[in-house]
Amino acid sequence: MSGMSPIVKTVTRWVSPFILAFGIYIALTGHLTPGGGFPGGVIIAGCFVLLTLAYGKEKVDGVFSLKSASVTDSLASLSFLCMGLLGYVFGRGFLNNFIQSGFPGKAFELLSGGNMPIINVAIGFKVGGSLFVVFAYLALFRAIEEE
Amino acid sequence: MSDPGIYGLALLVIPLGASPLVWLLGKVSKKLRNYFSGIITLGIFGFSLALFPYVQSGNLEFFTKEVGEVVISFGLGPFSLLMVSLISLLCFLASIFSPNYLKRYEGNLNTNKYFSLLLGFMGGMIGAVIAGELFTMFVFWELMTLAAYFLITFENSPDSIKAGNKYFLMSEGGALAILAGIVLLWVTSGTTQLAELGAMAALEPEFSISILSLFLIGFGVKAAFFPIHSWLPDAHPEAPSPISALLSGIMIKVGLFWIIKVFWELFSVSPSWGSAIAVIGAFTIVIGGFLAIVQNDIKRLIAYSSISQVGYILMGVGIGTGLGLAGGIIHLLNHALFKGLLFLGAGIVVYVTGTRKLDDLGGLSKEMPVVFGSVIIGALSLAGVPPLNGFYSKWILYQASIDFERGFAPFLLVAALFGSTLSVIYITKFIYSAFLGEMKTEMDRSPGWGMKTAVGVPAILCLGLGIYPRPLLDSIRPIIGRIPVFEGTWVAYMAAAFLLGAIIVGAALYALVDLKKRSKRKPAFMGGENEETIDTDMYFPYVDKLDFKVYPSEIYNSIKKSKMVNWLYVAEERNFIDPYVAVSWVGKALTRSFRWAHNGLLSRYLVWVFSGLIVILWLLTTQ
Amino acid sequence: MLTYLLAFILFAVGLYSVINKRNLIKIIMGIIIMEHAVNAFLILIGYRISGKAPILEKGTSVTEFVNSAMDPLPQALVITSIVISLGVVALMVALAVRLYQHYGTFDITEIRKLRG
Amino acid sequence: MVLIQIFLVFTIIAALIAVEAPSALSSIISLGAVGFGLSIAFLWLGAPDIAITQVVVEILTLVILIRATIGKGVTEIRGNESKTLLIGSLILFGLGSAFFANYLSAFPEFGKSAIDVFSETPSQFYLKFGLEKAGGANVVNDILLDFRAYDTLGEATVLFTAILGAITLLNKDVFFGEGGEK
Repeated sequence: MSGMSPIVKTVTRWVSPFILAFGIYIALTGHLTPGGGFPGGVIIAGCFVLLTLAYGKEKVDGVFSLKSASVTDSLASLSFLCMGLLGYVFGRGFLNNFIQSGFPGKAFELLSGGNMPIINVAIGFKVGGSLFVVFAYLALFRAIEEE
Repeated sequence: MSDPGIYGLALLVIPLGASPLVWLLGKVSKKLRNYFSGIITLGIFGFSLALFPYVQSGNLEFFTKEVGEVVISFGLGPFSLLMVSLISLLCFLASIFSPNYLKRYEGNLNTNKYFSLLLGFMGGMIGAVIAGELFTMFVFWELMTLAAYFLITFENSPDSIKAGNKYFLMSEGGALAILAGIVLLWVTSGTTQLAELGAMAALEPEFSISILSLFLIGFGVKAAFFPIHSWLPDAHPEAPSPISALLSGIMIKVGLFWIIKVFWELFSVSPSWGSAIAVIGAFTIVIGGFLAIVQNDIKRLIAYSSISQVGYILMGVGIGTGLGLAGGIIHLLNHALFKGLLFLGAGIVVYVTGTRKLDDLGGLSKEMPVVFGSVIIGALSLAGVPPLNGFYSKWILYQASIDFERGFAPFLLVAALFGSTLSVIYITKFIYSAFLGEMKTEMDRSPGWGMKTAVGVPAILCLGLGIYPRPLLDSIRPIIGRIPVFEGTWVAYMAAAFLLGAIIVGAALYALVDLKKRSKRKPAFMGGENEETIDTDMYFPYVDKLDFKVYPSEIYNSIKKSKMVNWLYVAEERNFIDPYVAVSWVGKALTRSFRWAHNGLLSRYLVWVFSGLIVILWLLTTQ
Repeated sequence: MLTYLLAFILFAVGLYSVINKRNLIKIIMGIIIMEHAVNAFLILIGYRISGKAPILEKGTSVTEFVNSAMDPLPQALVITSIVISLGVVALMVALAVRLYQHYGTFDITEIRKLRG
Repeated sequence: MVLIQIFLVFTIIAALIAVEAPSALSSIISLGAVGFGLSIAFLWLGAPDIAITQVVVEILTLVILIRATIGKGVTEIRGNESKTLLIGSLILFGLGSAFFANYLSAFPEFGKSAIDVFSETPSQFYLKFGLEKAGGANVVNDILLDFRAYDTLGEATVLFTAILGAITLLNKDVFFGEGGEK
C-alpha cells in the first residue's frame, strides 16, 4: 500500500502544515484560551497520522522516522522534568512556576504564564510523539496480513 | 575468662560471622576454606566443652538487650550447652567429611555456598538453642530452617528440590504454629523471657491447651514424630550425606530440645500431656521401625530408623520421671552420635559406589575395614547391643517404663522392646547388604582420611561412652537436677566384661568349629533363609525361577505381605499417613469447588468483581 | 437527577458490553464507553446553571468570575483522564492484536480454550 | 439542560448501536458518535478544553481501532453472548441501579456545583487566584500546570508507560529477535 489517491495526497500536503501549526498554537496558548498541551499534542500526532495514512506506511520509516518520534517523546518528557528541577535551582520547590513569580508578564499575554507555555509545549510534543509512535507501530505491524 | 557471659556470645557470633567469610576464602583457595571451617567448628566444640564447669551450678545468662517491648537475650543452661557441644561436634565431623564428599560436585555446583550454608546452619541451630527469649529463638529457628532448605536442595536435582520444598512447607507450617503459640503466650502472660516464664507458676488454664498443643505440633514437625514425620524420609536421602547426618543427628534434636524445654523446664504441665507424648513416642517407635525394614534405599532406611529412635526419646521424655527424662536425654545424645556416624557411613558407601540402592551393594567390608568397623559399632549401638552407649540409654528407658505407674506402661515397654527388635532387623539389613556378601558394584573411589576420621571419632565415642558412661551421667545430672534419678546400682564395667567375654567365647567357638572352611561367600541372604532353601513359590510366585536372584530387599518384602502390618505399608504407599499430601488433597478439593466460579472467562470474573465492589461499597456506606 | 441517571445508563451500556460480549474489540469498546460515562458524570457534577467556561476574559472582575464560572477542578482532572484513556486504549488494542495474531480470533472463549 | 439530556440520550443510543452492531465499521463509527456527542455536550456544559481534547482523542481512538480491525482484515466483530451471563449482568445492573438510586440523593442537585454548596472549596481558590498566582487566564490549565503540576507529571508518566507497553507488545524484534518472526 503506497498511500491513497493523488487528490488526498495533495490536500494533505497543503493542509498538514496548518494542522501542525494549529496543534502547536493550541499547546502554546493553552493558558489563555481553551486548549493546552494535551489536545495540542493529540493534534500534532493527528497531523503525522494523517500524513502516514495519506502517503502510506513506507513513508513512516523514511521521512519522519520512528526514531525521531521517540526521541522527541523522550526529550519532551525530559524537558518537563528539567522545568520541574529548575524550580530547585531557583530556590523554590519542585515544579514551581519560578518564571511567573520572578518576572511577571502582563496578564492575558503569552508571557504572563511564566513557565506554563514551556511545559505546555513540552507536554504537547510528549503526547504527540508517543501517540504517533504507537500508531506507527500499529500501522507497521503486519503480522496478521502476512499470515 | 573471668566473665564467661560475654564470651558465651562467641558461640553464636563466630559461626554466623564465619559463614560469609568462608565463601570469600573459598574463592581464594579451596583448601584454606576446608581447613578454616574445620578449625572454626572444632574451636567452638572445644569452647563449649570448656564452658561445662560454669553451668554445673546453674544457668548462665549473657547478653540482654531491650528492643521495644521485646527483650533479646541469650543464655546457657546445662542442657543447652550439651546441645551446643553436640551441634559443634557433628558440624565438625560434617565439615571434615565434606571436602572429600563434595569432590563429585566440584565444577557443577558452588561448594563455597555449601560451606557457607553449613556454618550458617550451625549458627542458626546454636542460636535456636541458646536463645533466652522465644522471639529470638524463632528468628534463629527460621534461619536454621532456611539454611537446611538450601542444603537439602544443594544438589539441585528435581527430586531434591521436591523433597526440599516438602521439608520447607511442612517446617514453615510448624513454624507458624510456634509463632502462634509464642504470640498467644505473650498475650496471655505478658512475657516471652524464658527466665520469667520459668518463674511463673502455671499457664492460664483456658489457654494452656492451645498453647501447648501449638508448641507440640510446631516443634514436633522438626522432631519428626508420627504422623508429622513425612518430610524426613524424603529430605534425608536427597540431601548430601553430611547434611543428612546433621539433619538427623541434631536438627531434629533441636525440636526435641524445645519440646523437653517447654514441657518440663518451663511449665509444670499436667501428667496427661506426658502420657500423650509417651504414647505418640511408642507409636512412632513401632511405625518408624516397620517402615524402615522394607526400604531399599540406604539413606531412606536410616532416615526411618531416625523416626523410630525419636520415638524412644519422646517416650522417655513423656514418661517424665527422673529416669525417663534421663533416658530420653541420654538417648538423644547417643542417637546424635550413632546416627551421625551411620549417615556418614552411608555417605561413604554412596560416595565410593555412586548408588544408594541396597540391592546393588555388597561386600564393601573388605575394601574399607576402618569404615566397616566404625559403621558396625554405630549399628550395634543403634540396636542397643552392650557395651555400646545405645544399650545404656535403652536400658534406662526400659527401666523407666517398667517403673512408670500408669495403666498403659506395659504397652510402652512392649513397644520399646519390639522397636528394638525391629531396629536389629533393619540395621542388619543395612550392614549385611552394604558391607557383607559378594561385591556387586565396583568402587569408583576410595574414602579419604577426612571421611575415615569423621566416622572413626563417633565410633570411638560410642564405644567409650558405653564402657565408661561417667561423663554422660555427669552432664545429665545438672539437667535433671531436682529429681533423684538413679536408684540401685549399675556396674558398667561388669556388663562390659561379661559381654566382651561372651564375644571372645563366641570367637573361640567360631575358630574351633572351623566354620570358615565350610562357608563360602554367597549372594546376600537374609532372615535365616538363603537362596536354596527359600520358598520361592510363596514369596515370588510369578518370577522366572531359572534366572533367579534373590535380593535382600525382596526377602524383607515378605514382611510386607503379612496381614498384621500390611495396612501400614499400603497406607504409606498411598500417602494416607502424610499430612503434607492430605493438606494438598484438601486444597485441591477446595479449588475444585471454586472452579465453576472461576472458569477463566473474563466476563465471569467481571461479574464477581463488580458485584463484590457494589456489595462492599454498600456495606461500607450504610454503617 | 435525570441527567445523572443518563450518565449512569451510559456506564451500564459499557458494562453490559464488557460482561456479555465475547469479542475483544467489543470489550475494548465497552471500556471506552465506560470511560466516557465517568468523564461525563464528573463534568456534570461540576456544572453550574448558566455558568461560563472557567476562562477569564478581559474586563471581568474576579469576584464575578468566581460566581459565574464552572468548577475547574473536575475539568482539569478529566483532561488527564481522557488522554490516559487513549494511552490505555492503545495498550489494549496492541494486546488484542497480539492475541489475534497468536490465536487467529478475537473471541475470548476461544482464547481461553487454546491456552498455552 | 434539556439539550444536555438530549445529547446524553443520543450518546446512549449510539453506544447501544456500537455495542450491538455486527459490522466492525459501523460499530466503530457509532463509538465515534458517542465521543463526538459527548464532546458537544461538554461544550454546552462549559468545558471547551475537554471538548477539544475529546474530539481529537476520539479521532485517534477511531483511527487506532480501525487499524486494529479493518486494517487487519477483520470486518465482523460479532460478540456472541451467553444466557447465563446475560442473567448475571441483569442482576448486576439491578444491584448497581439500586445502589445508585440509594445514593443519588447524596449528590448535589444537578446544576449546583460544590462551589455553590460549600464555601471554602479548592475550586474557589483556584478560580480566585488562578490569574494572580499562576498567570494564566485559563484556570483549567492553571490547575494542570501550576497548582497540580505533580498530577500532570504523573499522568505523563502513565501515558509514557502505557505507550511503552504497547510498543513492546507490537515490536517484532522484541518477540522474535532480529529478522522478523519465526
